[in-house]
Amino acid sequence: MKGFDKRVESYADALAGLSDGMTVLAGGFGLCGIPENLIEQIRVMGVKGLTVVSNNCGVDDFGLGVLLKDRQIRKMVASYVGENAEFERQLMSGELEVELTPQGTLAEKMRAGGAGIPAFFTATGYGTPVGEGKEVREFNGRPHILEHAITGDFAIVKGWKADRYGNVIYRHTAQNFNPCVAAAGRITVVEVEKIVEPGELEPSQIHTPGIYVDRLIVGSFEKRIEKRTVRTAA
Amino acid sequence: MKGFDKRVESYADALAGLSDGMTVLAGGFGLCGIPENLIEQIRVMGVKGLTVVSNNCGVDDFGLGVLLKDRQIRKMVASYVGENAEFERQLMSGELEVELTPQGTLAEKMRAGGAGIPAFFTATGYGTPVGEGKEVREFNGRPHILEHAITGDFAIVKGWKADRYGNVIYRHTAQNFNPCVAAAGRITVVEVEKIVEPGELEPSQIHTPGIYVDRLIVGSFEKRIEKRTVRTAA
Amino acid sequence: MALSREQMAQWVANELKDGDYVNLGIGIPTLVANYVPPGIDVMLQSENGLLGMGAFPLEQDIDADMINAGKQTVTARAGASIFSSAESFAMIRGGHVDLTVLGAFEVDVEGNIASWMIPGKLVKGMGGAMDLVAGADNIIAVMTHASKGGESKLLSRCSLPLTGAGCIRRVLTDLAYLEIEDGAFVLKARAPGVSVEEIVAKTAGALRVPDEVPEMRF
Amino acid sequence: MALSREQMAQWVANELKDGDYVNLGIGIPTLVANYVPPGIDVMLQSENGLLGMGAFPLEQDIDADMINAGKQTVTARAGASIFSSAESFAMIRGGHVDLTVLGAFEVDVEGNIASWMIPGKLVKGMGGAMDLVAGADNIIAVMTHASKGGESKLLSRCSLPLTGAGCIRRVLTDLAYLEIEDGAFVLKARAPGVSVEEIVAKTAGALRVPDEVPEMRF
Repeated sequence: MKGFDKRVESYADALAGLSDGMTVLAGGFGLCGIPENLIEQIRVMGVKGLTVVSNNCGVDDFGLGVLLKDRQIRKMVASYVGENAEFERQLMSGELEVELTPQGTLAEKMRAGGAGIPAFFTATGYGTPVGEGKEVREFNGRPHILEHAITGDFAIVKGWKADRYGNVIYRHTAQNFNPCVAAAGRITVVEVEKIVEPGELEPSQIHTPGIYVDRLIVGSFEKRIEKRTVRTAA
Repeated sequence: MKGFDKRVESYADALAGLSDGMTVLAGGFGLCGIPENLIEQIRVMGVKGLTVVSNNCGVDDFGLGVLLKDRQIRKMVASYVGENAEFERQLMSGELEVELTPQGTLAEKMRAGGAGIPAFFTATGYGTPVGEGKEVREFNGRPHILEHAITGDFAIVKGWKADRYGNVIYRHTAQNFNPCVAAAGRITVVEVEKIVEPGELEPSQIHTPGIYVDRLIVGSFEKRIEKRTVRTAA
Repeated sequence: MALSREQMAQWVANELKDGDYVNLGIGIPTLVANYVPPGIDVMLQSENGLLGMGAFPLEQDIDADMINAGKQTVTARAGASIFSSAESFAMIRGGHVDLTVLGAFEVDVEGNIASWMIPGKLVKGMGGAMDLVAGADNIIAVMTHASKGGESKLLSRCSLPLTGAGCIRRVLTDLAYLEIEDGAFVLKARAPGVSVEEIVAKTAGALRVPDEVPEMRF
Repeated sequence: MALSREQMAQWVANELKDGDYVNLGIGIPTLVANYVPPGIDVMLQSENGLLGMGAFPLEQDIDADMINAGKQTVTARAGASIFSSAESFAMIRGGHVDLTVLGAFEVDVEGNIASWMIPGKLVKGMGGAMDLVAGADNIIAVMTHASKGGESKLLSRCSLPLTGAGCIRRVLTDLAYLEIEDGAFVLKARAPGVSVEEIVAKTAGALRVPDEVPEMRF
């Protein structure tokens, strides 16, 4: 009886079934809280033609940027894609399709995908290029646009601690998009820094309940810092 | 400088400004996690003609039931209103207007109200009395109905611990509707069992961030149990 | 002979798969938890915000802040998580719950279900039932096949206000297990000692009877 | 003389009220945090999921898991909370943030703002700007009044793709503070030593000039 033990043996097992043309949702904000090793595994697998939904697209040599370099991504859905020269090149050359989505709308689209809400109205993006071609309706005297949910074939998530049941907590601002992504994957794969014993996580303090998690693995993380800003002791 | 100190001195202060005809959102599920003392304060104030949005309506002599008895409630929006004889009487006699709303739709309507989503589509209630008169649209081959957000003039919430900044955590299943309600009030009032020192609550473990909370007070709670079920030691 | 409440629960329990997340409604569905087969672990979802409902507490462990959707005092099992009502129904509405078992007054050949309201009688509300039937992919409606007066509850069209439209594909009654396909009930199994003729007589909606209708075993 | 970046930040800081939750965009808005007046406490919201952004960390306290929306390493102050992106934008979209300060390329008399895209130049994305302008009740757009070539950025109609429509009512430039009312900019204050004539000359959109236009003080 495996029951609710979500642990898998290897990164190959973690992403078994991922194939060309699939949609992958990825957690993280900039390089913070990104599923580093799952991204690397996608690189190793060499799957192509992916649609990737993630707030950002990494940097040239780290995070999702490595999948761009290997031309594994056909389409990117993101709110901000700076800090990436290869990205620029592929976008300008038309090799890469990009759907820019406001950050909050992106988070809400995935939250809706996980929550079985197929579409919702938001004021965000009305009157802008984002609103073009979308249904407009007035609520409380203000125009809103209709936005649709996003779900993915795979969701790749970076957690801090988890138990074998797949209950996950995130550390500090490495939480960001991860819980939204976790809920919206058909197959949700979480990599964490540490797997703790059942009972160690207080039930009411779990960020992502195990029901959303299909596979769980422990990794080690570089956690690259994009902008190192410090103060000096006063 | 009061800054972010949300504490008020008395229950009178906590509900100052609540007046006849207002909409009040109340947390709790059955009698679990209900804002007992804030409800009692509404009774004491004697405001009338309230619209109350709450999953349940208490029992005859406890919780929101006491406001029914005093005929302070004009309209009730809830998913389940059993266990209450006075409720039955007023409903049958037409004294009380009731808008029955599916439990998940009720939670989502308040979540939407707090999140600035004016309306969303859901499959829940399609083809039932709940769906009557509502816009129907098909998504993924399945009919959905359009549901609108709920917000309130006041939200009354029961938390466990809070800090003076209004950051709140809930205990066990006394969480239930409380975070949804807290986010959807124009004025959100939280009563808790304990106010802890700043820094005692881990930032990433806070259920309701202080930005949603306007007033905070410590109360003592009866915590009546509706259905006492036990097992005997094996 | 018609199935007892316990046998109905036992039959449903045999449908459970290891690792299933399950929501059990009030009544017979609740009893299912008592018959989970050995070697199978399931996690019970309680829509007030508890995934991993455990046993009732010992007297000394009763906690007013730990209840289930039936408002009974309960405990949380290993691996449990607790969350808001919005999150709980995100889980349900989003189709993450593998199996929902709930009672019904009527079901019909279109997969409609009526389970919450009898006009003229007092209406207490639908609670989470409408969300559950709209959200779970896999629902088993558990009910008596006919009223005490012998009137069928398996209809060509529900007469009571619906809980959900077109969402039921599996029905367990005290007489039979049926699936709904292409506008008809399909008789898949019968209760021990119950004849196909009795089931046919007590099924008002279109019914397809295969050549072989196995008898349930307990 | 035109305001310096620091003076612009300082002016905005004086608009802060004790207990405000504030979102500061990249650039000059970020500097506002340095000029919060004494006796005033504000809580900074960073849209990646941090309410209560503190100072930059000491070298030895740098933590890759603690960043702000500009991807800078930061700390959390007393009273901070940390949450998901969905929750963060629920807060923003739901109008719970009291004040949003952000840069702009152009604003116009209808309250439209363009701040994220210059066609022909590489588009890096709108990030959270569209959500912020649509969500906050109170927004201050901070910008230079005219381009280096002298072309006004306060227009009758934005020429660049919009970030938000009809959402800006307050604009601080290096020359003036203006409010947008009934399809016109209203000149509320001018930078020290800047003449009304210069502001008129550099404002392309309809401009109403009251009899008295106070000079800002620093």
